[in-house]
Amino acid sequence: MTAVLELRDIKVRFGGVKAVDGVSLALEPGHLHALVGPNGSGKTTVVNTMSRLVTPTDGQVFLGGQDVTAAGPHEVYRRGLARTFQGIRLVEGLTVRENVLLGVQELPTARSRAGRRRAAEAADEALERMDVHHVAQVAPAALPYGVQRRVEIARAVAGAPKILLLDEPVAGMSAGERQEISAVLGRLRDDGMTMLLIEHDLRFVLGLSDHLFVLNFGQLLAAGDPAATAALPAVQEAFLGRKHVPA
Amino acid sequence: MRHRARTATCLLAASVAILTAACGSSGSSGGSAAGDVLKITYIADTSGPGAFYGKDYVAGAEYAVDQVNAEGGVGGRTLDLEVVDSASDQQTAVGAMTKAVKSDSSAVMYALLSQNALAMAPIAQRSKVPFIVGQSGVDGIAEAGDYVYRTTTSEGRFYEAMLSTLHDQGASSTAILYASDNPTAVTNATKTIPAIAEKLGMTITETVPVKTADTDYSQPASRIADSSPDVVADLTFGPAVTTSIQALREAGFDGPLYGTSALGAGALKPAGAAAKDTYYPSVFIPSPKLPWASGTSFLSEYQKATGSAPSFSAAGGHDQVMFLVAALQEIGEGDVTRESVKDALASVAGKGFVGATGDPVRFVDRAAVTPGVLVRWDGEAETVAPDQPSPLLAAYTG
Amino acid sequence: MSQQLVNAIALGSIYTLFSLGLTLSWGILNVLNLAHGAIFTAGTMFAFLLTEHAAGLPFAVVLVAALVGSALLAVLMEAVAFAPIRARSANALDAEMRTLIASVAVASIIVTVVGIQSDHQPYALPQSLLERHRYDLLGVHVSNVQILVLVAAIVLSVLLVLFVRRSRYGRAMRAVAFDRTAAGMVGISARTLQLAAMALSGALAGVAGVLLAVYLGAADAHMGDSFLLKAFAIIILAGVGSLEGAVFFAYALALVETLVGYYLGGDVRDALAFVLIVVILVLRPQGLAARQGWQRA
Amino acid sequence: MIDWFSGNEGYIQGALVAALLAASVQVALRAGVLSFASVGFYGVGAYGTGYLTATQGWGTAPAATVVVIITMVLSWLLALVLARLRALYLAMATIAFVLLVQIGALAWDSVTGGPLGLFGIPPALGTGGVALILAGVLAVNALTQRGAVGRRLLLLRKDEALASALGVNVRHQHQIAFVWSAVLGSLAGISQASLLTVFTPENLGFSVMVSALTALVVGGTWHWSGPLIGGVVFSWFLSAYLGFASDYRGVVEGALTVVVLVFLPKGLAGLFELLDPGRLRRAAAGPTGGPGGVSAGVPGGASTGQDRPVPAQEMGVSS
Repeated sequence: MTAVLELRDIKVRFGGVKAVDGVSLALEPGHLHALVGPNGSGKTTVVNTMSRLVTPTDGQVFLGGQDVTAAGPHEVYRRGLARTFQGIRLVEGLTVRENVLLGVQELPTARSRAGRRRAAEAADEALERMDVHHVAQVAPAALPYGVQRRVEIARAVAGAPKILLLDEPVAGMSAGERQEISAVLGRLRDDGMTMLLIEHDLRFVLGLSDHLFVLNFGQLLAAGDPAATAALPAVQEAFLGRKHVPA
Repeated sequence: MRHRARTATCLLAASVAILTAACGSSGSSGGSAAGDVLKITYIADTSGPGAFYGKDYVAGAEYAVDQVNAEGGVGGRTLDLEVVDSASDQQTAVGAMTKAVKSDSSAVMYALLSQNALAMAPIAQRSKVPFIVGQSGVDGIAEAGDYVYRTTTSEGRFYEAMLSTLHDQGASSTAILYASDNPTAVTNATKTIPAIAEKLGMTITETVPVKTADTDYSQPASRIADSSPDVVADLTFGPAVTTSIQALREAGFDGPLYGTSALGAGALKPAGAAAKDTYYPSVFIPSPKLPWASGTSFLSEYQKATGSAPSFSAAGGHDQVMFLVAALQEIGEGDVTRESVKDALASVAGKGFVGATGDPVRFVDRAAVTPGVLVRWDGEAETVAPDQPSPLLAAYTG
Repeated sequence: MSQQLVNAIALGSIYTLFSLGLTLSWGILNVLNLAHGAIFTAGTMFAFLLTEHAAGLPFAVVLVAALVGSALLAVLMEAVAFAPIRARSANALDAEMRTLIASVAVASIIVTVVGIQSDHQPYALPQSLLERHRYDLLGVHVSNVQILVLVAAIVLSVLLVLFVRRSRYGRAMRAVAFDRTAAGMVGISARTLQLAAMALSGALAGVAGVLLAVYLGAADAHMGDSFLLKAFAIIILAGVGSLEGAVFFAYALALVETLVGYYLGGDVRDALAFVLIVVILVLRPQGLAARQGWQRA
Repeated sequence: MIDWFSGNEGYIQGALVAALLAASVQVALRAGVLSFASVGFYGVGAYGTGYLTATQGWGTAPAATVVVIITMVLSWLLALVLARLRALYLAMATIAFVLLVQIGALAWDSVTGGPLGLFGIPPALGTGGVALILAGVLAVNALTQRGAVGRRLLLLRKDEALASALGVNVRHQHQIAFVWSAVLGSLAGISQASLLTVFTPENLGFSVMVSALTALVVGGTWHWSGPLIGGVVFSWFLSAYLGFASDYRGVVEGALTVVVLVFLPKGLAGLFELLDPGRLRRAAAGPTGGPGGVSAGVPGGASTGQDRPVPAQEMGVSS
């Protein structure tokens, strides 16, 4: 079984800082993966490398078996890699529905008149799927944070991606809102969506993910079954923040 | 609802086009003014950077109109001078011009910026409106057609006499500093002066271009001073006049300077003593030593009437009006139309008229030829330069 | 040749004074302040009016008065235009564009007023304010005004660099230049810091204006414009916010311009600054002297 | 009506060209490109047409066609060169480009007529022709203000990283906007040369950039009608009706601009929007439209009004 997305020995340097230092990982179809690590461990850089916003200093990125290291972010999106960002990034000035339409309108399939109609249908379907169709005509800024996050996820899934990267989707959320998002992610997994969830809170991903990657100081500290990986002393140490020994 | 908004948008955009296109084709008869009052539109830069000169042009024109009206007008008609401010702005000037040609004005006048005059002249010609331009540095204006006249002599024509005077005083070499973004200065620096110098057997030691907006003249000044010329042409404008003169002095050049009439009208005052021995030609200066009688009598009468001495701009404005008045006298009791004014202007241009800048002011190719005067700045005031040929412009008598 | 060097040093000193103020406002406030040239011109007008109405004042007094006047004008501009616009702009692109236009608008107001005030004619500070002397040193002409300009440029840039390096305000300003939310960390409100930066920037413009008016012998309402564009070239060469870089490249540009002007002619010299802007921006957008590429976005 | 029009024709022509020029800046800006390059191409358009018609004796139509093609090629090349620059840096580079065009116009005597400029350019287009061009441009801009293209443009100027993560080829879109902007600038130049019959280096340069941008912002940066409104206000009303205060025109323009910038973020076009009931309904649901950004990242988080959209390169460092 080929990985949906694979990183091979990725290194990213900003000026003199090594943000990511030799990370290799593979995402399996239909699984919900979690990438955890303390603040500053390089999680977002890994996601940005996957979505091609960041070009690695060294290493390769494969999407569906094809080398996309040199591709642009818009190209990997068109090939089925969707993502959300750490902060809410809904476009002010557009309604919720128009925001979700952004997720489909740039796809090659949306070029024709019929394609545009199908795209609109896909957007409406995504709105329903994330249970935000009742606020379709509303300006997103007026909505509660949790709902805004679901609109973003709707936008990301509207284009029927093969893989979905979520960068700290529950950061700054109340317990109730976390629960809500957690349920949404569970439903997506049940539908067979391959996902990578970035999170700094280890506990949140434990019950949710199928596969855990732990990142520290730009390197992969551990990977594997969530519960077993989390129990490793090195992982515990990294998260409780006593002594930092780069592995 | 969205769809309707889009349609409305298109309709609105399209209607802009149709409206303006439909109206654009309409013409106007143009005003032929017969009767007691004869309207003239005077477009002038009375605000903005040109205002310093523009206001004087208007003052001179208004003075002339008042004089004529006080004596009962011309051909039984009184003159009504409508002054429109073109704000030293090309678009405003063109706007004022199109408005004026559609009005009932018998003639339109403009003074000052050649940039604006160049854009206005073709409109006058197309609309068949007599258009009398005052000061303007470039030659192309009167070429627009038979409705367009220029009442000041182009400055370059005075240069030969100016240089000969300096040559007679012992200058055998000259350097040239000029504003390369000013058409008049470019022509004079690269064509007029070299030709004259060759004729007189003067050598040109350096020709250095600068830009009006330049802020540092020490380097061009050094280049000029290093070439040790006897005299230096300073063809710059605005604050650059002071700056360049000071830089030339600081770079070690102590000889006489000469240049454009932009040196006049107070431009040398800030430079003060540093500018001592600067020469420039002018069509007029307010000096009782002016070598033609119509100029000195204009000076004293203007001074009497307004309480202040007329600048060369005021004399220019006065002469624009007097040119038209001469044409109206030619028409006499006859019908005044734009066409008859044009024909009368042509006739006057053939004979010349009495103006503050010459007696007579004559025309070659619809551009004025006046005697001119060489001015010298002695460090404190401008005077008529001693020992100058009179008239300054040899072609004036010939 | 050595005469050219003297000329270049004097020109570089004026460039320095002008560019320092501009790089402050760009580096700290993210304002491409196109009114900097107008404030510079206003400085000359303050000095001119002062000498007209109170003849006989010593040069130092006139200079300080122009400095204070220009600083106040800059603060007024920040308070009335820039700050409200920033507060109402939702994102960076919007704020940058709108403050840029506001600065143009303010420049238009200032230049118009100075133009009316001066009858749109050149105006000059009285000769008596600072008697000009010319010295011949080994065949090279040096004037006392050139020396004054150089000394002022050196003293003010050293003071400014020390201020930015050593003082609490200076550190806060530097912090803000790298991270826009950092002002609060140093215990100074962003508001105060912005006003201080504009005051400093305006003061430098005022001093530069008066010195230039004395150096050139005359001023007019539009004299700031050409400096503005030279200063942009300098700032871009140096990297936005780099004071030391601005000083270095002010002299470097003046030297290169002088040499190019001498050997290749005026048109090439005029184009030089603009070609440099485009080339540097394209090849190395962070400037030649800057430490890292934080400005590029 | 017709008399009134013909009396004002000169001002109307000024307004039409100003509107075209403002629109040229607008089309770049609404894709998030702060570029003044179109003002340089205004010069290319005017000089190109002037040279081909007045000096070479071509007809205006073929001359204009060739000039627009040249503009497209040159602007595409320039877009490639400037591709990496954004915001103030792009603004700066394009200002330099415009000034280089002006210097070139002064120096390239044989084509541009040097400081004297070109005159005797045949007035072939006329007010109606230019109005048609403007109407066409405004119609295209109006149609692309909404719908899929409008959404893409909004996304582009508000969040480039998000746009690319949603499949928009940002660089390509910017280049298209850049070229379209240059073409509009060129059309403005062609129109100006044809209407005025003269074009000189003084018609170019910094002040032209300033007027284009000012007209746009006062008229309304984000609405298709903004350039038209700005052009009419600045090049027509202020030229024709300022009268006794014309010495203070710079003050009036400047003050008007600042007031609009501070109090009317959507420009004068925003005033009309207030009258549109459809807008009001949407506004009631929350703030919409206008030059906003992405909504605040963290609820209750500090928004200083100056946070930049985080450049892609920096995101990794902060995680």
